[in-house]
Amino acid sequence: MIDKIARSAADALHGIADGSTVLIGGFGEAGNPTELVHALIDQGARDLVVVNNNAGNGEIGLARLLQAGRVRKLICSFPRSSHGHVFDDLYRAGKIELELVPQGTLAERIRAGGAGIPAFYTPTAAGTDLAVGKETRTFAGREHVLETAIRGDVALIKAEAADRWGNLVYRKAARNFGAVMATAADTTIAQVRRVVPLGELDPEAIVTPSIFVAHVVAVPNPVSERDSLLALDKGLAA
Amino acid sequence: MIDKIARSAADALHGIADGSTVLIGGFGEAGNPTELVHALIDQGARDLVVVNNNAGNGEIGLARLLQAGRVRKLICSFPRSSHGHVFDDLYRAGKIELELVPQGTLAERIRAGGAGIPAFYTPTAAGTDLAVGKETRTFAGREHVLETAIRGDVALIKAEAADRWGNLVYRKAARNFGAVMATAADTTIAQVRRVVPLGELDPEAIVTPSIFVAHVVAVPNPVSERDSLLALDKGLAA
Amino acid sequence: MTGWTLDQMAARTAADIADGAFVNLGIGLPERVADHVPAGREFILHSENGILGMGPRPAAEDEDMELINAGKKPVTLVAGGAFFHHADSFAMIRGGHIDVCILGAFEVSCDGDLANWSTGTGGVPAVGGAMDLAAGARAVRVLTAHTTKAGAPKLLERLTLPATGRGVVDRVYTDLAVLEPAGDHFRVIELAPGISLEEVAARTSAPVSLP
Amino acid sequence: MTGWTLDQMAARTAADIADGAFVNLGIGLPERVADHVPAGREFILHSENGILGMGPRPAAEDEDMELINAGKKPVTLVAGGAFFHHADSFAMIRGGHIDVCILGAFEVSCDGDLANWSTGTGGVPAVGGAMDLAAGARAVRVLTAHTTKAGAPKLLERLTLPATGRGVVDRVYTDLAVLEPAGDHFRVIELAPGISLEEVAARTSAPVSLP
Repeated sequence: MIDKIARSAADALHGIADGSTVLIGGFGEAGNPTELVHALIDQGARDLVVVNNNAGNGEIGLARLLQAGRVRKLICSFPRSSHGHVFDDLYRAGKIELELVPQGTLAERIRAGGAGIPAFYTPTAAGTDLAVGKETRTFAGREHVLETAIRGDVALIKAEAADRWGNLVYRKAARNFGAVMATAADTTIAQVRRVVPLGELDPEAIVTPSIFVAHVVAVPNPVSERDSLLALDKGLAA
Repeated sequence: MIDKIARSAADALHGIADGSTVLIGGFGEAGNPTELVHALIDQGARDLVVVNNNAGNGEIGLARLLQAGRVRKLICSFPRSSHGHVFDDLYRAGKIELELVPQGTLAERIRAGGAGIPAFYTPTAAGTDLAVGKETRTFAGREHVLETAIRGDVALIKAEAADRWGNLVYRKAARNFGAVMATAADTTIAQVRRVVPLGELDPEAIVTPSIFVAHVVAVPNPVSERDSLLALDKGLAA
Repeated sequence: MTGWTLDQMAARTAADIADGAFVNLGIGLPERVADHVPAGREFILHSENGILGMGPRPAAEDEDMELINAGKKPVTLVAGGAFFHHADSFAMIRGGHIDVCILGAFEVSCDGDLANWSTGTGGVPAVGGAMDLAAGARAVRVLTAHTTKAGAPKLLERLTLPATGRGVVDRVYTDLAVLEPAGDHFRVIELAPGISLEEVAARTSAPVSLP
Repeated sequence: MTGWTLDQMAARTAADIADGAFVNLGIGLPERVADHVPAGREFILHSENGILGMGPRPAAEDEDMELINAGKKPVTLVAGGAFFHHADSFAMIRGGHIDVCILGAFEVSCDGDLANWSTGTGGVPAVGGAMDLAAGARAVRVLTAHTTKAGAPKLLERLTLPATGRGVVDRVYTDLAVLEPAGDHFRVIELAPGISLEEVAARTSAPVSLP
């Protein structure tokens, strides 16, 4: 019987190798698989390449993974935030490599990785510093940039609910990068608030079909990043 | 107030020019916008380029449009069917141009057209007759074919329900090409069984957001292609 | 000489598919693999037209022409199934997410080339999703009679018909044997009961050998 | 010299947006355009992170950190709204489906180049969705103070900062005027009440002229 519900995050993350590329879902706090990232810290893999829209916030989740010195390179669109001191410090100290990618190009490169498209042309960034050194080509009189697919060894994402096959639904704007990243990794691991019986998810409303998901970890009450940042602010002010 | 519900199919299709490229949704009978295609026949546009997975069945819908001599060229993946005599006759008589495209490449070219991607590389068809004359390039040791986007002046699709903004949901496997084509035309026209009040469609389950739809035509009881084919068979047998 | 029946061929094919595999079955004989899922295993069937978790044909009164398979025949959806559009469906195929596809074939060459879309003899050409599956599925397997009805070999040194894909087939299931394209020959993995290597060789237009 | 207030600038920007338009509003001042939708019109707001039909900020007790805008602030969804993932969201942007985006700017040149992502002075670079919007929205408009706080012109003959996009801006709304990049100069479409062309010219580092 197919059953992708893992006994623990540790079980699900077992075997992630040093040097892996890890896709991490989320935009701001929404869709951030904080508990899986903490389990990745415990798991111990080093020298990681991380793909995320941002660069972590405060000192939980991705920020904590960075703080632990596990990330060699970050591929993201917006590594600045009000609580971005962990990444800022590493970057200024030259301790982390940054590949800055326009947000839509980042999403599309990941989508291409999942869809078997090795490369595509996009008008985004043509004529800008972010296209320097990239191959360009004119279509219909307009310059386009050749961009290549991004794939992960692992994707860590957060969804709302899953069944034992690994079908996923998300909640509101928490769908963001997770639903794309789920398609583009050798092993996709989803933390979910609820595990539901097979057949309960509406087949018309499933966002990530089972084929994309390897392991599901139930995290009924994930940490609130906002609360964590408020606590951090209070601590800093104290 | 935004209200995309057209008074009639004729109203919605007004102004389609001769020579237009028309994307027509559907796979087999599912998702076939038969009533809109009939309205296109009444509308009168000629010299059309039609994009559809198939080439029409029996003598309704796309087959009838072909029979009426309105289509200069068909772009499709599978122009053979048990009731495909209309296309067969035109093709054998040299009266219609055919561009044969692998089904997934067809879907992806349309998706690219809607997503602002002018061209992409795919492994599909590499080394086959369908890649002859196409640019190829090797990625990770494997040959890929460069494919270009397809866009339509108009897309005619069938969905299950719509609201006045033009949000669409489909039913079962009727989603197929329609949901992709909706994104890739200057003017997308959807026939739907039901028009529902704004806010009634679940925002988590909307497949085609309003941004892609120009006009909605209510067709509560669309013709059954299967019934039409059975009638045709009886007529032929009689 | 008898070899395996069609159902035995389908069962032999199914036996090589792992529990939980995502499987795409071509139209015709390959569809029969769904009737032979080994006890204790679950396969999840994918259909190109936007279905994952496809179930068997419904009773006549439950037929729904908006729930059809790639061959445009009515099917059902099992619990856990999902619907999606064509671009997403072929992203699954092209992106290497389908574990196994079982296809029919006109010809297979010993270097793994597959011909199953065009008989090259005029008429209306049609390709459908064959090339996408050949290029994208993680394992492309062929289920076919060993020879044509006229007795001509379908397993060849080189294709004579237009290719669907090059170097893509990793296993062939026929009424006589299970074989693997091995470059310059077919490696015979298993012979049907009562079938000799010589009988297979006589009906194959490429060298065959036991591993 | 006074010119338009921030709210008047936002209202003037909103006045040029058609009923039913799909609109993306940049973070900061552009967000204020949503407060000035002309009577009788509906705009549908798009947010890069997967929302169409974004509504205003919720009451504090209704804030939901899974319903946030591109600036990561809590928002609401209006009736008719929909959620989708990031690749679909940017397909809308890149594919030319957003009718209008209103962006802030560090600099705009008279040939329509936009700089709004990098001050080029070290620190952590960040681009977000700015380049995608600049390249993909059907109309890219800029809403900004006419000069920096220090009084330096933001409307220039040539950008001094790294570009977000080239030749993309079709209209600029400032506290002093509404202007259009016209190649070798800015065409002044409208002057704020009490503002003269000379005053605009004095604060613009490119030729300006009335149409």
